Amino acid sequence: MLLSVLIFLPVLFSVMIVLWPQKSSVRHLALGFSLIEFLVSLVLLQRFDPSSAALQMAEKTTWIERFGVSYFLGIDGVSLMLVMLTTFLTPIVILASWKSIDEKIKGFHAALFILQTAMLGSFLAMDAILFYVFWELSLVPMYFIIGIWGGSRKIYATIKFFIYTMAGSLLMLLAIIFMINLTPEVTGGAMSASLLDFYKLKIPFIAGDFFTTQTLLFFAFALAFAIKVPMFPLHTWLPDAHVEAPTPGSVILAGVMLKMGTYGFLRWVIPLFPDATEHYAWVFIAAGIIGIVYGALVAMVQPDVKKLVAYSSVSHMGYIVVGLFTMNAYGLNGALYQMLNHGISTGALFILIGMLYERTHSREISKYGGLASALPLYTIAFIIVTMSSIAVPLTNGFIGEFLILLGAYQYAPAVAAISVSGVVLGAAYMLWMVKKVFFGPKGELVRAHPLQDLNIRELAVLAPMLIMIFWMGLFPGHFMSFSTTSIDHLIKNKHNYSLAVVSTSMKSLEK
Amino acid sequence: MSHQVLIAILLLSPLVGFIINGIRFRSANYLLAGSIATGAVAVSFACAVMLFVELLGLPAEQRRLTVSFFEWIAIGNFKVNAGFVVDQISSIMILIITGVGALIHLFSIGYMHHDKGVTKYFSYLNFFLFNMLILVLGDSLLTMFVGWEGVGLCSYLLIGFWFSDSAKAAAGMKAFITNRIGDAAFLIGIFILFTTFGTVNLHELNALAPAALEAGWLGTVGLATLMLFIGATGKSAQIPLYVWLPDAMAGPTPVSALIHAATMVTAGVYMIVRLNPLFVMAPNTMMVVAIVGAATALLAATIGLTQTDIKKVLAYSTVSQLGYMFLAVGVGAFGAGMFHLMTHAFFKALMFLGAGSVIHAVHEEQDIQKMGGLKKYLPITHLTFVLGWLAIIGMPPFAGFFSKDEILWQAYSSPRGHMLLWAAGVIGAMLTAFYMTRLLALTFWGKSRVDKKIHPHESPFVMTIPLMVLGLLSVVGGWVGIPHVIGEFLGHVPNYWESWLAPLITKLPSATMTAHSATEEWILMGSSVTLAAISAVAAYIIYVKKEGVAAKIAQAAGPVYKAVDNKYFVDEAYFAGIINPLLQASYNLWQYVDVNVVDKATYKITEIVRGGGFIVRSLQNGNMQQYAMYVVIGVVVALSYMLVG
Amino acid sequence: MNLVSSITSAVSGVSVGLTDILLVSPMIILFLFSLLPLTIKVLRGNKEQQPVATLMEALIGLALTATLLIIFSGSGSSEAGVPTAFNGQLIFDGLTMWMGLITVTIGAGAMIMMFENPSTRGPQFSELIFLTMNSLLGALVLISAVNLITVFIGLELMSLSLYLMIAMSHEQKISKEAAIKYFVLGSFASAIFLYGVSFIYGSTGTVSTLDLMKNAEVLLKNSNHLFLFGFLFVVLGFCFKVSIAPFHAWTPDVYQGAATPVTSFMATAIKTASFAAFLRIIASKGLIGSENLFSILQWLAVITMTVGNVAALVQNNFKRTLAYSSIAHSGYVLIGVIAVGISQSSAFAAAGVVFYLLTYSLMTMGAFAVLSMIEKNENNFVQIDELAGLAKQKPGLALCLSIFLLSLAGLPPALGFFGKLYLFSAAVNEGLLWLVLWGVINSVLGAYYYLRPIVMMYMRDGSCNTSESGSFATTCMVVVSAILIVVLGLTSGPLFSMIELSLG
Amino acid sequence: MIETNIFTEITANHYLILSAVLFSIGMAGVLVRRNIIVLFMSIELMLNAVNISFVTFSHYFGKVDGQVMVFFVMTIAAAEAAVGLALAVAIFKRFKEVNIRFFEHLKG
Amino acid sequence: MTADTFLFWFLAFAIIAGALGVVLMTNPIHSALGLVLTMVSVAAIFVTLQAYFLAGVQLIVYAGAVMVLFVMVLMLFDLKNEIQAFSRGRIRGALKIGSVGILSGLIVGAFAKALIANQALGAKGSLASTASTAVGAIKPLAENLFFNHVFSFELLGVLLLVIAVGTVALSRSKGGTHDRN
Repeated sequence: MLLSVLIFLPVLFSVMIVLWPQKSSVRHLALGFSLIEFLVSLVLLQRFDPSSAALQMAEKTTWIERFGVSYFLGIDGVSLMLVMLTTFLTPIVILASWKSIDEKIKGFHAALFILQTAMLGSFLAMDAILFYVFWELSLVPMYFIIGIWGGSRKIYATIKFFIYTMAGSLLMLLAIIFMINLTPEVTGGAMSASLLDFYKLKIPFIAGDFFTTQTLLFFAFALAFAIKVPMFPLHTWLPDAHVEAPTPGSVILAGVMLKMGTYGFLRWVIPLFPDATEHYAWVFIAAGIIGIVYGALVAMVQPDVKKLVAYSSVSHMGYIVVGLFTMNAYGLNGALYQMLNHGISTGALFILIGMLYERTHSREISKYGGLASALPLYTIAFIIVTMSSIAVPLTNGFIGEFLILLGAYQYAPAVAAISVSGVVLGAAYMLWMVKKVFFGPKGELVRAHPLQDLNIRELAVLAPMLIMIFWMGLFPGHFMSFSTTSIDHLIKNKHNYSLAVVSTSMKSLEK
Repeated sequence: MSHQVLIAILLLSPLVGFIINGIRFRSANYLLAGSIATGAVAVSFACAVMLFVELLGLPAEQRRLTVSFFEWIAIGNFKVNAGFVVDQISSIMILIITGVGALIHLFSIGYMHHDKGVTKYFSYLNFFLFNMLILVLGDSLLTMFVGWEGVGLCSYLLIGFWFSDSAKAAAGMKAFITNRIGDAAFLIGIFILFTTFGTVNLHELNALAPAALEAGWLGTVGLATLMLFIGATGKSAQIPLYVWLPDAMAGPTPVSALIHAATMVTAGVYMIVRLNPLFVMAPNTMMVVAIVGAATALLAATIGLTQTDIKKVLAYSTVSQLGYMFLAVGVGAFGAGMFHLMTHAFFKALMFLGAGSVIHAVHEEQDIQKMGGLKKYLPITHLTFVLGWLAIIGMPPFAGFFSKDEILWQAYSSPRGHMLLWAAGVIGAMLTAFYMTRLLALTFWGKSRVDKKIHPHESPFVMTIPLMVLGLLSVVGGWVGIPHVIGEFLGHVPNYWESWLAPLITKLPSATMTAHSATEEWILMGSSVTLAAISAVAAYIIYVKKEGVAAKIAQAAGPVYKAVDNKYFVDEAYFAGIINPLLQASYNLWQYVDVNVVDKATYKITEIVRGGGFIVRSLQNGNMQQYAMYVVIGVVVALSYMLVG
Repeated sequence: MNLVSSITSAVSGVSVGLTDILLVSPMIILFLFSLLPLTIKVLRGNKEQQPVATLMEALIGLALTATLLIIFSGSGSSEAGVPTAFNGQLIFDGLTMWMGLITVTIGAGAMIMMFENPSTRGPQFSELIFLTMNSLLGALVLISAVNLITVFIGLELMSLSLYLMIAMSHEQKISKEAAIKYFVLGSFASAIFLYGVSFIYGSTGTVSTLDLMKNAEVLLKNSNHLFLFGFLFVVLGFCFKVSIAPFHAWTPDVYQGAATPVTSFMATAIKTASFAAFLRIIASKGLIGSENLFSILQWLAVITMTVGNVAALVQNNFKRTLAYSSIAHSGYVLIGVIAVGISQSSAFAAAGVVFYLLTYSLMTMGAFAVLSMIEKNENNFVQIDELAGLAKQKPGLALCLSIFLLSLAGLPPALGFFGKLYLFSAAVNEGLLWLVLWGVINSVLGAYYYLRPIVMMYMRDGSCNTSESGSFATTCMVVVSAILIVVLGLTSGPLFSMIELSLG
Repeated sequence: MIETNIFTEITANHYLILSAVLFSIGMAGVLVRRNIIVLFMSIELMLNAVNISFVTFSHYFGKVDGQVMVFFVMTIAAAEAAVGLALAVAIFKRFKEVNIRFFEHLKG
Repeated sequence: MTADTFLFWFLAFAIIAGALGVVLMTNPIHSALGLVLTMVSVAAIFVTLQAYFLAGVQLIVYAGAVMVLFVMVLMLFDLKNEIQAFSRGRIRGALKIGSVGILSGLIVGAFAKALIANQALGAKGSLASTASTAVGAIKPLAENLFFNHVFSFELLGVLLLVIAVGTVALSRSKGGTHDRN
């Protein structure tokens, strides 16, 4: 029940927010709700058994019998941390949007909660169709968030975002349908959309022949996830979406939604199509590497802070993809960890940029300068987050990046050698931006606006992020211990993957 | 107190100082901030001394105190603890760092008292020390890397301390990014070592180091060490990554003394000494190290000849001296390298602080052409500066003499040494003597060229005390490592330094150990000292006695002078050859790949689809006969397909 | 004497039993109730009664029809066999029941819209309702007929009523033009259809689908061209009715010209009924051997989806966009119909088609209903740009329209997604992967133009509002449809199983 | 296969081909004539062609249901004519035209 | 050449001629006259096929009622020779005529092939020899109509009612709420 509560509580919240009579207290209400949701997720964390690779707290109810579609939720080490990330970021986002979102507040918070449901659902769904439902559902609120509360080119950006993502995921739908039609051979007659039954499928694979079932299915899934991640060269929706999205949208988009793509690789692509994954890993690693270098290079010449961070996301997500497809313990653990890191540090960057935008209404780098003397606290926060983003040790970013690079080195030294250039380029574009924005003589915007340093609310927004940056950098074990068992299990059984099911309250759970 | 607690206090004390000062960063109370920071470092120094004493009390093989606070990363076989080790090498390092650090902190109280950001300054400084201590104490490559990057970060912050000046902020950025290039290679080195040996623990790595020399041009260990060395070139400002260090002089002068002379920049040397069993097995890497070191020593020294900024001269001198250290470790003289590291820390810190004192006195003027004749205004500074000068040009019995001489001798006599390396070292020494004398002469001696409005004055005690202490150290610092020949001569004075480090230094496994006689050593020693002295005297004549000669020489040298004066146009070459093309390429990538290819492709698809839409619309022309025609054509095609298909 | 005997013999020969009457009772009721408002009008001396009363009478009639349909149809899953009436001219199986229910329900929705739309309300409302109900009667016949000539008569009853309904719009010119276009092309297609029927008759000697399918396999194997052509003509005749490209060309023009409620009626109820008859022909197992026929249909499906979506992409007239969208959806349904045709056990695919038609009808009806509320007067053609600002003026309505459009785009968890899921599953099950792939690609195109109105409503400033005249009933209908789309979406499993069971 | 003289031996084929020709002429009429009334006439031609083929088949099989169909077709044809002409009248009232080139407002 | 043969050829000629007249005459009245010729000839063709009842109906319904309707409407519109009787566009025209031609070719081919290939169905080539007496009689027709197709027959009644109501409503519709205001 806990997982269902976790997923559907936000729906209830969003309904309540819409029905709430008082407009002035909607924000407080939403913040309270999101904190409640976070508390629920803490209960989940407490009940989770990190020593087991099994699917825990599973719930399964038949939904569409004819297709074997069930309402099947479960959590394991792979999804737990992403769930936590989602619930962690939401209150922060609400608090961060306190001032910046000043119209249609109800609608905004309702959309945010629906989005939360969709994201949690995608992380927890263990049924292909259920997963797809949540996956696609997540597009809608984000579409509105960008489209309604976004910047000047919001419509272009939001449609691009929507169409790109949908184009990818529809192919995945086709693949899912195809796989459902394959399942009778392992279930003994009935169709099933359960991921566990999918895992049992032995899908034929012939190395070198592109038109074999497994390869095609692999690419159908992978395309959907690759667009979401987004991997080079499917990334162009991201800068536009980020630039136009309002701060909370950017944070959630970068923080959680991109992770849905990488999570998809981890949960679906790698275990379902092990042969194809192995055989075509180089394609994705190559794309990942190109993403790392390309994202960094392009970030270097961006005139807009937000676009710069967006391209840095492309670069960072490239690392994650490389880590995933190295298929060794370091790469996978690092990738999973980097998902969290990126969620926090890029999220924090977007929040910071949002705060700046609230003050000056511009994101053009060249118009800033000397901000450090005007906003010292802000500058400190920004630099800490920058350090996390460029993976300075003792911040979270380092752990993930290091492990990924280590994994990449073990996959092929050349991969690590090229990827490591991201370390340099990352520092280059971030520090270049920091220098232009914060240092030097005061720029025209800084002179033109009487700037207030961070207030209590903003400090409250940033503090958890900053704490997490150091906590995760100093004690990665506290976080990784939840996922290592699951990832070891995946690596050990990658050609024969299956998940045991541990259920707290289930009677009807088969196997 | 057990050593665990001592190490903890040693590490945490600067961190606490950092946090306290960091929280109250807005305060302008320089005395409080300075006291907190200096006190924190003093505590650390006390711990360092106690640890050193504890080590002394142990038998030579057991001089290794370890502590592990917690497990940091543990994934698969990759296990790294927050573990620290105090042994012969690191104990010396922590003594230098905390000792010199404490003095520089003290000096800063005076130097920075007028600055509004003084609290922030001290917090950075403490934070730097914390990271530096992690670097030297870390028991694995990864913990070392933490400090390695951490000091880079602090360096970045402190160079850009006066960030309102764009050039200074840019200097910080340049330092960080250049360092990052090295760090990236360092990471690769770590990966190679881990993949080969399955550990990143320094102790274990050294124990696992292959017993035989690596065959072939560049083996695994060779590659790994080479990568680590590239990391070191970044941190320790060697060719080709030395360019950041002169720019780093944008930071406050004590920072230059602490970070860019005494401690951080020597980290590369320290790292190589730490991993000497591995480096020894990779002769080719060693050769590269030695050549790079020698070349850097020469190159930087020549540039130093023409610089007019007091700090820039010192900076190039630092680069040059670091070159000596790498020359030393490159020829296998790890002890000598460490030795020079220490003495250099003393005299270079001294000279930087002295320079700071001068700058302070002449109201932030750094151009030596606008100084001169300061001797009478700044007697203490002058005196201590002279001590430093004597040390750096290698006059016996000052500290620099012993360490530099050891290096030159090893460069000549070591199995991995070479006549040319020695020659480079000696020429470097001559050049050093020349430009250092020039610096001294133009600053303190001769006629005053100081602006009339400025009335130079001696610095307060808080600044001169560190100068005096360091001056003393510059004199006596070298006496712990008196070469055997001199030791014999003086009556069995042992080389404490060598014996202290011996357990951790791997002997060069060389069959062709040529015997060198003591006479040979005496001759070489004498010649290098003589040459340096002549060079110094020449400089004295040119810059004090015969003013105007310098200009004539410069004119005569023409393009050579111009090249040297412009630092061989290295920065410009980097900009023209790497940075600008990269930026241009990035811009083109963005414009061509993103905008013109990927997005265009997307638009093209949209265009095609929309074009299809317009075609369909034009077919839908409203004429019902047209529609009927479609029906008929559809029927005909379908029927035909039915027949033939 | 002679006369009497002949009559009795005729009566005994007719053998019209009570069962027959009961089975067709929904149709009878429908017809009788269609007469009610008209009779009242005549009795009142040619004065319109209150439109509400007319509407109520019609709705009661439809409700009764639906009830009777549920009671008497589809009970044939027992061993007694599928109930047929009138010497096997009509069949009342699960397909009849479900398609009939969809048609009747959606027809009711269309009537509610007619009640309030400016181009249909007012005088002659009772005649319009009369025509609508008889069109529905024709649709019911079409759905249940298994004799090609009965099919034809049902088709004509349905279509002729429709031509008149279109022409009766208060709009002056455009609607007349639409009617005449539809009429000419419809009759043209009818003639082709009929010619096909005659071919079939000529090659098999019967026009009863049940009978002719027994011979179909042999005829196909011998590739009897007369039969093939005849069959193709019949199939293409249906393709015309359900607007499969290239027989779709009438659709956008007629949909645009007709009054919005009538358009929605055409796009949903009529299309559903036509597809039902189409399905019935295709589903008779006789055609499995005809690969050419199915490859033709596959190509048609591809062309239809593409043409519909691509043309909708560049449209700015909202109604026309919906018309093209309806063409595209016909293409999707055709995929399912093909799956039914080539499948050995067609219930699964057929259920997919039925379910899809249900979802499609609900969504399209909803979208048209919102459009109908926005129309200011009978001459108003709403452009997509004009929707700007609707979300501000009428947030609920905008939300409902968004739900309809997102559902049309196939976004979960709305009903449209599940419709597509079932349909595509059935097709994948039959190995029609490339066709589904094409459908999927087209869904992306579709998403683009379905999003445009949403963009306008929510993200652009404007002053779009509903017309001032009352629109309570339509509002109710819109809300109910929206709720159904969400709720049925989440509970579609049992519904689908129920449909499949009753078709099996 | 019996060798026959196609001019003297009138077979079902003759009738069917006649119907085909008539049908085609009607179809061509629909495609090319612009007068709406003539368009309707052309449709009537098509329906007549259908009738001929039905009757021929009916005769050919010796069964009457073909003729029943013709009966239905005729009735519906008449009904169609009625509706068509009513529509024609309606449209003539508004457009004052019966040439279909004036009915091209709906397009695109 | 027997009388039957001659009659067929004569009627066929009349039918085609009438049809061509409908399509080719630019004056609608001439077209209508062509249509009359065709309809009457078709009625006669029915006679040769022994469908006497249908021949009668054809005459009454088509040649009588429908034609009168057509002519009445034509008179109502008061149409003269038309200027643009045929659709424009050479390519389009060629396409139209071409596709219709191919279609008729296909259909004729199908007829030719099917009837020859399907001897097995028990049919013979000659009409005269297969003429069944039952086909011509009205009783079996009526029985078939009222036994098997009674539902369709009733439905036709509904259809005619709908047509009647609908056309009346259409002709009475004023059209346009704006008109009334």
